[in-house]
Amino acid sequence: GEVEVLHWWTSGGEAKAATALKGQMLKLGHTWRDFAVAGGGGDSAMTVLKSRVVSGNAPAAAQIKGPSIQEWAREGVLANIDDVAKANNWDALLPKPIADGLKYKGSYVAAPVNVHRVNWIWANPAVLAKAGVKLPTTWDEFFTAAEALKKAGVIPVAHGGQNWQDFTTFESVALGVGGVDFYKKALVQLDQGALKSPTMEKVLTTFKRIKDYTDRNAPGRDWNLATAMVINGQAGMQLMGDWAKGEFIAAGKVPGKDFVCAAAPGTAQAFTYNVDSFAMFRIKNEANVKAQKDLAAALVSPEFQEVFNLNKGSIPVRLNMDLSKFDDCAKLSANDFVASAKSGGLVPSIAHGMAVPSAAEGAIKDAVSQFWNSDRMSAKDAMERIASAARAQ
Amino acid sequence: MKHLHRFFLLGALALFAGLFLAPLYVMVVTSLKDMDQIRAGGLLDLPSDPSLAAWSKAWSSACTGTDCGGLKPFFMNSIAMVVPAVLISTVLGALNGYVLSKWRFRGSELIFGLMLFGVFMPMQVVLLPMSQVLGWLGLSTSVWGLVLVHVLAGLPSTTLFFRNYYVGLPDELVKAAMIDGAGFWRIFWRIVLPLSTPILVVTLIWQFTQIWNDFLYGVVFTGAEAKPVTVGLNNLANTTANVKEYNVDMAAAMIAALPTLAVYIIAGKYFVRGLTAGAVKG
Amino acid sequence: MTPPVPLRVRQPWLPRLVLAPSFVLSMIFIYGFIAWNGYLSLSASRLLPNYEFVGLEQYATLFASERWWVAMRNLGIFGVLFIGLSMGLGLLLAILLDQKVRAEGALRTIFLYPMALSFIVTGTAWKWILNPGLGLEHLMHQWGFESFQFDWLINPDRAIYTVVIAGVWQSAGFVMALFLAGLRGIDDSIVKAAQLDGASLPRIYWRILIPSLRPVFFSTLLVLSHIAIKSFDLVMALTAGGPGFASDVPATFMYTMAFTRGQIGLGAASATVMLATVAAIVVPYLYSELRTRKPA
Amino acid sequence: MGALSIRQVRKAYHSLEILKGIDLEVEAGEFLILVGPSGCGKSTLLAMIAGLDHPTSGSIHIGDHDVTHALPKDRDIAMVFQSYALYPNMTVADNIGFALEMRKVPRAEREATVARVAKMLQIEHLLQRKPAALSGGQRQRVAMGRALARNPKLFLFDEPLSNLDAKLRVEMRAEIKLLHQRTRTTTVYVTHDQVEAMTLGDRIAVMKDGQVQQFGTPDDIYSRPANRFVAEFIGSPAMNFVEASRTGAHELQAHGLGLALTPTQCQALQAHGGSTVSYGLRPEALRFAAEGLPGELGMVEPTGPDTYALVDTPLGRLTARVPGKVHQRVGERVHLAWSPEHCHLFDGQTQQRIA
Amino acid sequence: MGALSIRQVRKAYHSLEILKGIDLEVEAGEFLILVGPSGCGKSTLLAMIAGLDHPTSGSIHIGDHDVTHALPKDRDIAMVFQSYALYPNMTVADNIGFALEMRKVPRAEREATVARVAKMLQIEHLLQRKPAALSGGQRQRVAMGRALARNPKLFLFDEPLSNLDAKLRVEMRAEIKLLHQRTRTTTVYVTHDQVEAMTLGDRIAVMKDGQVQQFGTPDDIYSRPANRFVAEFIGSPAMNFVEASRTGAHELQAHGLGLALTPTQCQALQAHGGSTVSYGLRPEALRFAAEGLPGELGMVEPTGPDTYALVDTPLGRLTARVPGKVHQRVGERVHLAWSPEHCHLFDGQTQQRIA
Ligand SMILES: Nc1ncnc2c1ncn2[C@@H]1O[C@H](COP(=O)(O)OP(=O)(O)OP(=O)(O)O)[C@@H](O)[C@H]1O
Ligand SMILES: Nc1ncnc2c1ncn2[C@@H]1O[C@H](COP(=O)(O)OP(=O)(O)OP(=O)(O)O)[C@@H](O)[C@H]1O
Ligand SMILES: [Mg+2]
Ligand SMILES: [Mg+2]
Repeated sequence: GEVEVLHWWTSGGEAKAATALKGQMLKLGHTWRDFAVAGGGGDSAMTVLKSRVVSGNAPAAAQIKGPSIQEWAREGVLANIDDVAKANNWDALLPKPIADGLKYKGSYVAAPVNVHRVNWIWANPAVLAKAGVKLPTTWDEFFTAAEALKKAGVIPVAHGGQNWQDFTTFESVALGVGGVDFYKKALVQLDQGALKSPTMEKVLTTFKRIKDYTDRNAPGRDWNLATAMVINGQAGMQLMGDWAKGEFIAAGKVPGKDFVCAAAPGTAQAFTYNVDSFAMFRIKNEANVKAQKDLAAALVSPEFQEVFNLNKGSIPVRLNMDLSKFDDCAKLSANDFVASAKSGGLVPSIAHGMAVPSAAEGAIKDAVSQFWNSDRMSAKDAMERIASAARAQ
Repeated sequence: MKHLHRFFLLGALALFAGLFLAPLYVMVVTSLKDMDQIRAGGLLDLPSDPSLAAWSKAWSSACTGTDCGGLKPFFMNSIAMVVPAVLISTVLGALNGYVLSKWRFRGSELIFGLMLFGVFMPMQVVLLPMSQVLGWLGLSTSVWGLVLVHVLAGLPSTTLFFRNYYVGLPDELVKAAMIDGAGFWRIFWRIVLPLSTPILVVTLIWQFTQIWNDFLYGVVFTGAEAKPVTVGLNNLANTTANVKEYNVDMAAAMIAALPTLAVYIIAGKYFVRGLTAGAVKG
Repeated sequence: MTPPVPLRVRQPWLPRLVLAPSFVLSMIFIYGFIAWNGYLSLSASRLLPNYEFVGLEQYATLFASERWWVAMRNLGIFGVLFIGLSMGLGLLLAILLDQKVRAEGALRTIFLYPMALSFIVTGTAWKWILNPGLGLEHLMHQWGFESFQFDWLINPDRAIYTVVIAGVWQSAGFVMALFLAGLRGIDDSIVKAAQLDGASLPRIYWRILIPSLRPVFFSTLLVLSHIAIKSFDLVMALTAGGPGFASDVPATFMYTMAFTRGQIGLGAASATVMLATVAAIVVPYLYSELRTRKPA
Repeated sequence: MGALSIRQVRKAYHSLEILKGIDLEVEAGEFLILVGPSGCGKSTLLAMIAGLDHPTSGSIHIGDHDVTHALPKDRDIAMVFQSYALYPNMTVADNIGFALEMRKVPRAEREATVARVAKMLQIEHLLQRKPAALSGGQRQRVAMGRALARNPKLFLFDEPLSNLDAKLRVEMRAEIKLLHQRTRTTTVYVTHDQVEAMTLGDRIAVMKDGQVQQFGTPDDIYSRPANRFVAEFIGSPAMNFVEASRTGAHELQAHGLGLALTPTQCQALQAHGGSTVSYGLRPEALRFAAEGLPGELGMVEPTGPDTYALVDTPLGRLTARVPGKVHQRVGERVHLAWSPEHCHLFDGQTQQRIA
Repeated sequence: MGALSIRQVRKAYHSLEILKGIDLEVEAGEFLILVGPSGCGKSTLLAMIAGLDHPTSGSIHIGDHDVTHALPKDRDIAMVFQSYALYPNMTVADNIGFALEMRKVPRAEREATVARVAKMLQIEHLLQRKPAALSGGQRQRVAMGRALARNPKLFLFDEPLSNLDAKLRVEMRAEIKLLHQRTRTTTVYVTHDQVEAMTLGDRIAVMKDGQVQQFGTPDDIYSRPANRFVAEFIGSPAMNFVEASRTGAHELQAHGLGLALTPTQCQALQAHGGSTVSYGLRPEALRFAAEGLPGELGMVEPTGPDTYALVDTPLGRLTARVPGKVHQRVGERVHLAWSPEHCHLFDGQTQQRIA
């Protein structure tokens, strides 16, 4: 059969990962129709997907994650893949919060491929050494380090001024400054009290302080270019999810030596996850359905999980995998994943569409981004806006 | 005195020409540089070691997603789509203009007005309904679906162009031909069409640039195999390894722009002439 | 005796038949879709169209949305500046070119070529030129003007003006072509008459030629205003509505809501408002146009 | 039964009535002139004869056929337009042959006809040119050639000479006349130039506001105009009019001066009611004399063979057409004389001819 | 020293010589007509007088000033263009007042002038209209008004009447003439209509191919044309020519028939060389007679006051202008007679007038 897969994995590390998947499917005797739509963190891809679904011509699988899976499922366009899940024992293999995210009304409709940790900080050790600082673990340390880096004449924080990147940074700050419970209350449950609390104000103030340590050319910059700034020593640190590692690796850098990683300041006990998954769409052709199921199975298979995550920088979504081929960052991530799952520190990433429905997410993202970019808006104003944005449905 | 005048005139024109050319210049120059020189800055510097490497990479080997075929396949898709779309929309526009100017009937002006409003439709509005319709027709993701979309989107403007031009052709020509015994089609074919060269040029150029440059319809209404060059360019430019290859991006952009640029450079004269001949009323 | 002339009435059906396909298609394409969109704007559609009727709720949300008003304000700023500057520059270029310049053909092509390029193509170059760290500002710094500042692209209050610059760059040449065509269409003897009446060249342009271009002004205004209202790829390629949503315009707002936010109902509502705006401008024009062009 | 009968033809656009019941009978071989001021409906009537438009009511017959609703191509007519309407994209030869081609005449025969027509009009050397490369007079000839190639039942001309300069107009007028004398095809010719009307027509229909004012031979129209409009419209310089009032059954007075009348005129006047009369005198009826109506010479326009003299008299400004030259100077006192039989009388109210 | 002198003016575009040395002297207050066929360079000469173009060589003087290279605005000239060249964006009042405004005439004075001119031309009710809303004749008047407002040294008219229909042309012609009689402004008037030339001009310059053929009063031009071209160009219908050969010192023969001459003509002929002579007769010189040159009546063109008769004679086809009507029918035998003093003789080679 033939699988048409809509995704926006077009950049270096991602593309390699996608190629790995393609290889697997070809091995199973299926045809792979690559439907990559680059740009805008999947915005264009969503447009295409919608029109394809409306025209009754959905692709077999599309890169969809988080609450969006339920939203799509609610529209009645996703296929039930319980049989694949049962055969491969997904319930046992996947952590519960993640497995729940892939189900609609108790049935699997999507297959996960990886777990990203979003609350990371990346740094170039050579640059840090030059400025005489070490990788910060609290926000106070972070700002001290940033000040030192600035003195040393490098850009302290590499940032790409796109609204999702602003939002990613915000989320890490919220988790680090406010703690897990605050994060859950404010950014998962959208509790108005939490959103208007003094904690929130402190989060916002801290968040805005970071901007002083970014460069003026940030607006519109892609995240991987920001990463490249760390790689080539133009910048010291970057707050970014673990996909950034893929860029370091692709550039031939060695973790621990050429670059270092740590949980974002103040978030060592917590883990904001971003699970990439493929939602399976209802399609008609029998052979293609077969291929689709094979794709779902393949996505969760240990071989693919290993190859893929090695390339992508994330960790396998399967528990209990052999991580010997993975690097230190990944191992740290995997440990924290298990630990925080137990401690309750495992939280969905709001910036990556894992926590709240897309409308609310978008509205909050707008408010955060506006605050980041405006020189006139006070933290209080921003708080009000975010709170009212959270009411959007 | 007179020379001073002339001097300022030419100076102003040269200045504007420079400003207008700047983006193109940047694109061309950058596409010929290597990455080292680009990183060194100097936006306006000439390439120290001009090479077409970036061009050939953009054309045939740059990667997007899992494909590494460069822009070439996209380019071919565009051609396959542009040619029928331009021809069909132009022919229909010419026929509509002919009827609306020379064979008016009760209500034809109203029809013209209704059609004309389509010129002003924001294109995003039609994305979803169009998908639905294409789905019903079984044309979604095929080149023909996209051709249909472009024909529909272009029809109001082509009709407007031809109608305004034909209004300026003397009615007596049609009357004389009627008396000579020619009918509707023969008058069109033998008399009206041969007189349409200026407006044909304008319409063809206009439609060609519109359709060739379209991105939104191209990305939305095509499947994996039929994506036009703008989509290819977008994917390519937004696909980045750890180092953004500006030279390849610019080369790709130039390749995507080449056909329309060529058309304007070669036929720009006729475009302006055609505008003078009747597309603008004034 | 010649055979009797066949008594056939005119064939009113043929022209109608020829027009019919285009007419039917446009009716579906334009008005069918407008209706469909209008209906969606009254529905609860989110990720995909659905037909649950919610009345004017989406409009209430729309008008309560700050982002929408930013978009509208931006459209205002952009519209006025873009139209004004394009017309001004286009007219200036047309007048300069009208002075029997030798290189007219080449210059015309130079001014016209931006029309040929899509912003998907030139957006990259523009972003680069406008980016303070890479483009013009950087260049000026390299040339020793350290204090030169041009950071509009990243300044939320200024970002929309960069869109204006790029828009003018793209459209001014076309406006020039329209005006040039208009100028060339004016009877030569009018200029001669004005010379005899004692008017200097600038005065001839100011008092006679430019006012005579009134009809061209109107058609140009119409073309430009619809470009302004529809401008989408310009904004997308240059700022994507950013920083934040500081340079959003209604077209990008609609797109974002309907396609990336899963709020199709809201997007449809904004599209309806856009269409109403367009109609408010265009319908009176079309009406007068079609009235005055009655067969003489 | 005539070659062309127009019966009670009316035409209205929306509520506006352009033609208000036209009746005309044209005999086979006749040359009919339609003349009248701009906007009076001449072209509209011609379009209806050609089948390019259709009457609101009434009927049109060509020969024995009612063609009121027939298509232009089925009427077997040829038409020459004011703007010539030459097909700019075709050569002269193709222009002339187009109608034959449309009627599926074999190529050889077509070429022979084109050659014959071109010879007749002396445009053989132009056959391969495009209309844009022709002078006005040449274009006019091609337009005629296009009509002649067909040998139709009916020729229609819509002001074919009005775009030509004075000199050429005179030449082409003679050519059209000769052509008609040769072919004797029934012809309807529209003009608003009264000299053309007079010189070309076998009969003339003078129109005004969608109505035929007078339909008769040129001599009728010139010598016995049916009403004041016709009298004024035909003739250049135009007829002089003096508004007179009746002072007796057959006496007329204007500005205190009595106006002489012939006995026939007196009778006609007597038989007629009305209190005011327009007293008309053509310029050529006036001559300079030693005594008569006194006046002052206001302006002199020598045209060569004649001179127009404008004389300010107690009766108003009168134009006289004097053979040869005028030797008096502007401002001089002169006397005008005329014989009463040359005057025309029209009712002051109805404007209809009295005598 | 005249009001306008044109001295040895030549004009060439690239290698093409359009004007080949023009010499004209115009007196103050004179009405000069430039007449000639299309393309002979009339407009070019006018443009050079106006300063819109400059001669290749030669000079132009207005009054005492050499203005050959002066700017148009410094020449104090007003011009009426063939296309009228009204400013489409301005009202009639603004059109008329524009030149004054450019010359910084105070507003009140300007308005008074506009009102005066409008009154003179009877266009007061049109002052607030735009040119697009005027009829042809009204536009023509506005164009004149624009010129009149200025009270310039020199008026130039470039075929101002050629766009009008016959009727209006006659009226406007009279108005222009009256105007000139009133203002006495030196005027140069271009036309290719010979009736206009004859009726309007104090003096006429007949041009052909960039050269002045004859420069004289209308009477000169009509009665004593300097060469065959002038004789043929002026007069409608055109002069009849018979190609004759000399059979003796003062005897002419054509087609075997002897042609009668007056003693003066004989003398002139005798003094002249050359073997062939063009023998010209104006149509009005010919009359029907009981005997004379026999011929067959080929065509009759009644114009009202006169009739043109085309007669095929052994000398070729001759046109006669007959007062009133012609009673003979086409095809009938007629005889033409004329008195020898009405004939014109031109050299067969050089085409110059002999007598
Ligand atoms: N399609 C139409 N709709 C409305 N009115 C019309 C139409 N065609 C002609 N008319 C009007 O009919 C009247 C007669 O027009 P027509 O063209 O027959 O005049 P004409 O006698 O040929 O004048 P001219 O000498 O100027 O050619 C005019 O007043 C004109 O405005
Ligand atoms: N700018 C120019 N370049 C070349 N030739 C020209 C130019 N202007 C005029 N001519 C030529 O000069 C000749 C005289 O032109 P001009 O306009 O003076 O003629 P005219 O006597 O006014 O004719 P008309 O009666 O048609 O107006 C024509 O043959 C014309 O083609
Ligand atoms: Mg007419
Ligand atoms: Mg001229």
